[in-house]
Amino acid sequence: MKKFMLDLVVKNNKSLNNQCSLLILTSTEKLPTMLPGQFVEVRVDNSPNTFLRRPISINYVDYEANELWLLIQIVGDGTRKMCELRAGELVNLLFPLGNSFTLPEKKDSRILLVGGGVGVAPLLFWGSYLKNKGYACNFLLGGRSKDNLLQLCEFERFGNVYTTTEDGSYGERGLVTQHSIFRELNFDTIYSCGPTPMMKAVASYAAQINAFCEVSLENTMACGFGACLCCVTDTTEGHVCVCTEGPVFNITKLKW
Amino acid sequence: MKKFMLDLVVKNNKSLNNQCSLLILTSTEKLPTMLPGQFVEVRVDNSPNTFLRRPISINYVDYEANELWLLIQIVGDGTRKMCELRAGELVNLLFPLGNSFTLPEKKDSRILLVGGGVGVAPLLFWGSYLKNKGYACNFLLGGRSKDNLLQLCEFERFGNVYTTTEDGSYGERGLVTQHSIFRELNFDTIYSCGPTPMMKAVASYAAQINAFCEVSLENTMACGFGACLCCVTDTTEGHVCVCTEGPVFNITKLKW
Amino acid sequence: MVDLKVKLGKLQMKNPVMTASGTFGYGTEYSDFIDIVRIGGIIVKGTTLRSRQGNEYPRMAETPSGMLNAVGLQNKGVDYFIDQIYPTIKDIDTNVFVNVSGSTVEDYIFTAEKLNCLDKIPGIELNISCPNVKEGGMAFGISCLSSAQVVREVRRVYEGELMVKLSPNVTDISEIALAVEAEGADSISLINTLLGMAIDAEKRKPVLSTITGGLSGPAVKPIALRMVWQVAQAVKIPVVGMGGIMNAADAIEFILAGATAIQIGTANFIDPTVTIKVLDGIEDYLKRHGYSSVNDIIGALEI
Amino acid sequence: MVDLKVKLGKLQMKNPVMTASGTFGYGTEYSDFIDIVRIGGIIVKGTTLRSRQGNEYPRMAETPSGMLNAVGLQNKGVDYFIDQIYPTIKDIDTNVFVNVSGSTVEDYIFTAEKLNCLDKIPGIELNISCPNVKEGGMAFGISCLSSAQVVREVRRVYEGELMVKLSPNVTDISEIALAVEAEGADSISLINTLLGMAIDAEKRKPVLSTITGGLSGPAVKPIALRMVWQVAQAVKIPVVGMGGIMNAADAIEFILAGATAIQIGTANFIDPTVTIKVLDGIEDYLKRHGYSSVNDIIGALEI
Ligand SMILES: Cc1cc2nc3c(=O)[nH]c(=O)nc-3n(C[C@H](O)[C@H](O)[C@H](O)COP(=O)(O)OP(=O)(O)OC[C@H]3O[C@@H](n4cnc5c(N)ncnc54)[C@H](O)[C@@H]3O)c2cc1C
Ligand SMILES: Cc1cc2nc3c(=O)[nH]c(=O)nc-3n(C[C@H](O)[C@H](O)[C@H](O)COP(=O)(O)OP(=O)(O)OC[C@H]3O[C@@H](n4cnc5c(N)ncnc54)[C@H](O)[C@@H]3O)c2cc1C
Ligand SMILES: Cc1cc2nc3c(=O)[nH]c(=O)nc-3n(C[C@H](O)[C@H](O)[C@H](O)COP(=O)(O)O)c2cc1C
Ligand SMILES: Cc1cc2nc3c(=O)[nH]c(=O)nc-3n(C[C@H](O)[C@H](O)[C@H](O)COP(=O)(O)O)c2cc1C
Ligand code: FES
Ligand code: FES
Repeated sequence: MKKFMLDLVVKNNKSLNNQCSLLILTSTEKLPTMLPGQFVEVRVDNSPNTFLRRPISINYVDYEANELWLLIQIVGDGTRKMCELRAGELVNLLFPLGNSFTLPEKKDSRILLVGGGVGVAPLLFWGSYLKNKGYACNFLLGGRSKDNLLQLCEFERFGNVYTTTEDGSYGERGLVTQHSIFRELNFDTIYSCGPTPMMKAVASYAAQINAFCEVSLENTMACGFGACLCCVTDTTEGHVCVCTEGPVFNITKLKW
Repeated sequence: MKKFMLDLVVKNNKSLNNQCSLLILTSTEKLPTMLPGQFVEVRVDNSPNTFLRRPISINYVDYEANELWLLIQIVGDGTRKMCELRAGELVNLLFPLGNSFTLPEKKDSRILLVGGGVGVAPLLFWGSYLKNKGYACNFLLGGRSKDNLLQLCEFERFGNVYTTTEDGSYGERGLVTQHSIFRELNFDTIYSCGPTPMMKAVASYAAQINAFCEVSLENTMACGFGACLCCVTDTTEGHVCVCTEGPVFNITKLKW
Repeated sequence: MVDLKVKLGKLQMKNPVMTASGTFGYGTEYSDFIDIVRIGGIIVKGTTLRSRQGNEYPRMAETPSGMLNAVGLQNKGVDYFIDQIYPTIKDIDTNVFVNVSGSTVEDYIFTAEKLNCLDKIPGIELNISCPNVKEGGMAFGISCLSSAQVVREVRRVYEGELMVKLSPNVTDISEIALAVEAEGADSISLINTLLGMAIDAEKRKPVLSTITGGLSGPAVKPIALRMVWQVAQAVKIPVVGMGGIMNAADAIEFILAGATAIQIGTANFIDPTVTIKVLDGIEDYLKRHGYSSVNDIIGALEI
Repeated sequence: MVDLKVKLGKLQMKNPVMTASGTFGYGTEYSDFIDIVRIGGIIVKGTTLRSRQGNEYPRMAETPSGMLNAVGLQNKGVDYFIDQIYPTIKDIDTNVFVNVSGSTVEDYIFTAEKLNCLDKIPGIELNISCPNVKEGGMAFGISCLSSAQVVREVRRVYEGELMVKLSPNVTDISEIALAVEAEGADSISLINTLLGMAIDAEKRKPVLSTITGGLSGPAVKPIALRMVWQVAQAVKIPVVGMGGIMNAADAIEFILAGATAIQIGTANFIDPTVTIKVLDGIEDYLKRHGYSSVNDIIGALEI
């Protein structure tokens, strides 16, 4: 898939809670095709403490509106600057990068997408894609509290949404893996993105029930396109780069 | 004179030509007293290539309006960022720094203030101060072309204004030192700020006619308040710091 | 038209812009972004005799105007390079150098010997300066004796352009440069990364799995520039300068300091088209200043 | 209440935050901005036996996340210090150290001997690492033999806290640290500036009058942190860490790496109140992490 370096235009930047924003980018040209699970590398300008680009998942692509969505959580200077971008400003991206989620084998697979915190980002694009291809999905989204559950309305457009919060302020109380849905429904295909402990718990459940399971990993990246070898994770095939052979991995390949 | 580190508020930022802006700062507190010839050290935020502060002359102080004026010419990233500041934004200053111009000995001194390019900056404040104290001043302002003659209207409030441009697009054609005023009027007190070659020419003329003459020097500064010893100039007393013993020097002290 | 051609020893280069080992993959990683054939020389990844897994992660830490890496020469070994990679890159119409590393002198010799047979690899860059491996690497590059020994032995078996890459983690880099020049190096490249460290104060742990790593990027440019200048004063063979080059002005500074060619490393990660911008910028500089050839400004610093 | 007191050899310090020589004048330059008495220790300007004019200008170049300086120890000599400066600063209620430099071993000895008589100067910092003077300075600090010699001779005549400041421009800094420890240094401070260079590409000239200068600021922090960690592992005497500290997190990284105290240099130029912010930030860190004393985190890096 051809990679591009482009200046996109900020169309809208909407704060979702005091930590997260939805950055909607567009371009005068038609956006290239992207796949769910892929990410972009954002160049953060005007930020003395941000030397390298920042990897951000593709949250959603609206080809009709020519929009690329990024869901961003502020954790440091780079993400803060992104959340401060104003409509009309330009932002330089390298994209699309990385691999993508794998389509389920059967049309009638019982599919679950599990996201935690800002890790829900790539699942929206993946859910929309699955729905488009005629798959039915369930989303299980978790957060510390109601405020941390992001884009619920968006997810509802593409499937059933189940939620947990650690403080019980919305949905079931507890961690995603404790949700009652696991006792009620029998999934054979699970995709997950979120904090590593959460993904590990999901992966271990999936392994137990022998479900097909892919997770989307994070790693410290210098380039994002396979040139630096900084972003390796340990797999059954040795060290591989998360930015090119991932970010999406089948759990059978990981040494979890 | 007590030095302060304060966040001031941008009240207005007016572009004067494609290279220069007038930055008007204010504060909710009363601004401290400053003297003509002194400068400020501006912290430039959001600029990856600007590690140190930038020294900028005090262009004018309007105590009634509680305004501090800075006249800024874009030469690099730091000055560019200053020119991009918007009303309402904060800018952190160390000030007031350095010494100041010396009052003429006699009330009826024949005073000339010679400025070139953005070097006119401190002369406005000094001219207003002199007028306030009952002195009559003449301003001789030079630039490459009409566009480079800054704040002419402001200067006219405080004395007679004479101008030269190198291309003859305004005032007399040539360098400031070639202006006919030198043949017509007999000055005994000259102050100058601008490009070093210009100040050297003014200084050599002043020396010839035995006039009292002060010039305002620039230098590469790391601190601006006497701590680093990076900003020395060679004087009859050896290396002295331009930021504390200057920026204003009597030409008899300089090794020009 | 200004002339951008430079000579590295016997080797003619179409221009002085090269890419630094370990930052440009095998070149092909960048072909979506630029026409890599325009680059004067590509130095591919650090290659060792046997396959290496490299270090554990985390391998990277961002630092003020720079980064630390602890990749540790992950590569599949020289045989894999020859069998699998070489066929895919040998027709790239520019000078492709292989960066060679080893834990023992024998490693270097055997690897160089194997590469000696490759028609389309005009030279190797001998990496005696990698700070990210437990054995060998930088250990060779920090003493004159061992630097000289590696170069002497490799020179015996390698006939192409032999560029030797020096470590900046030394008291006197000119001394080492003179030692490798004396043993027959055709050119000298510098600097490799400076040994650095990052700590996560909140976690009270080193950021890198290896505790220390190699510092690169604009943060090191003043040090690199000083070393290139010192080495260029000391030796007669061409010097290839690098360390923190982000744009054409940086590249020109290195050339003025005495570098015949320059390498760009970390900057490629932030702007994968930077090599072409630097190339165009050098040409523009030469035109603006009325030079007809880049050779006119090599070492042209006015003191 | 957390305890910020640390001990440097026999010397009790109210807290580990010190200011680096050559960046804090004689302290009084900062008294408009902060209550300098809150600082744990102030190291005043580099002082030499005889008055020095320092280098010609330009003496400064800004670099990515740092700066080069070539001040060259401008000062009025130790006698002037004793007669004119000492009376004005002796009642500042904190530890004031004098940074001592010289071109010959005798210079160091005579200067130290004179300072030995000053009641209110509890210690000196022996600068064997200044890169900005033609003779002496760094030359001493880059070899074990000469470092040891200076320290040995000064130790004979100086009874107060003897801190020795090391140069980072060496292959193996631990070796030098061990050498000065063996000669009776009470503590070791590091790093002094790294030798660097800046070039004005448009003018084709070096930016500094001295061509090369000393690099400081956040750019060097990863290198400084690595060296402090290496030295703290090697020696038993206290280590004082510096190099690019801009905020409390940076300071804590150095303390975790093994520094008993830290010095802040270049950051003072950008924020003259930074010392107090770092002090408050260290206290806040200790509280947040449940430590009762800063001593609990010295060298507490978990490997
Ligand atoms: C493939 C991929 C996709 C990602 N997608 C998204 C996304 O859609 N939305 C989003 O908000 N973030 C996403 N991230 C994480 C994002 O890249 C980091 O949060 C960002 O780089 C932090 O930059 P900063 O300058 O704000 O913080 P920094 O100042 O760099 O770091 C602040 C703190 O966050 C920690 N940190 C830095 N990078 C990471 C990281 N990658 N993971 C966890 N902690 C980190 C640091 O250790 C530090 O403590 C993704 C990361 C990867 C690798
Ligand atoms: C006491 C004093 C008062 C000053 N008053 C004013 C003022 O009122 N208005 C104003 O616009 N400027 C003034 N200056 C100059 C101003 O400080 C510099 O233009 C500014 O620091 C440049 O910063 P930058 O980041 O934009 O450019 P940089 O990126 O730092 O430099 C860009 C180019 O300008 C050159 N340069 C940098 N600093 C100077 C300098 N001090 N003098 C000449 N060339 C320089 C550099 O060599 C480089 O080529 C003053 C300087 C001093 C010392
Ligand atoms: C991620 C990374 C990997 C590197 N790998 C190698 C290597 O394998 N061999 C080598 O000689 N240098 C290696 N280097 C050093 C660079 O080639 C170069 O010497 C250094 O980064 C300085 O240049 P720069 O500041 O332009 O990056 C590596 C640098 C980085 C950042
Ligand atoms: C302008 C300037 C002058 C300095 N003068 C001295 C000096 O006289 N003696 C000395 O030992 N170190 C001197 N140094 C080095 C500092 O004390 C310190 O070791 C170095 O700057 C690293 O710390 P920093 O990055 O916090 O500045 C000087 C540094 C600067 C920037
Ligand atoms: S981030 Fe560079 S190879 Fe993955
Ligand atoms: S700028 Fe630091 S002493 Fe003048």
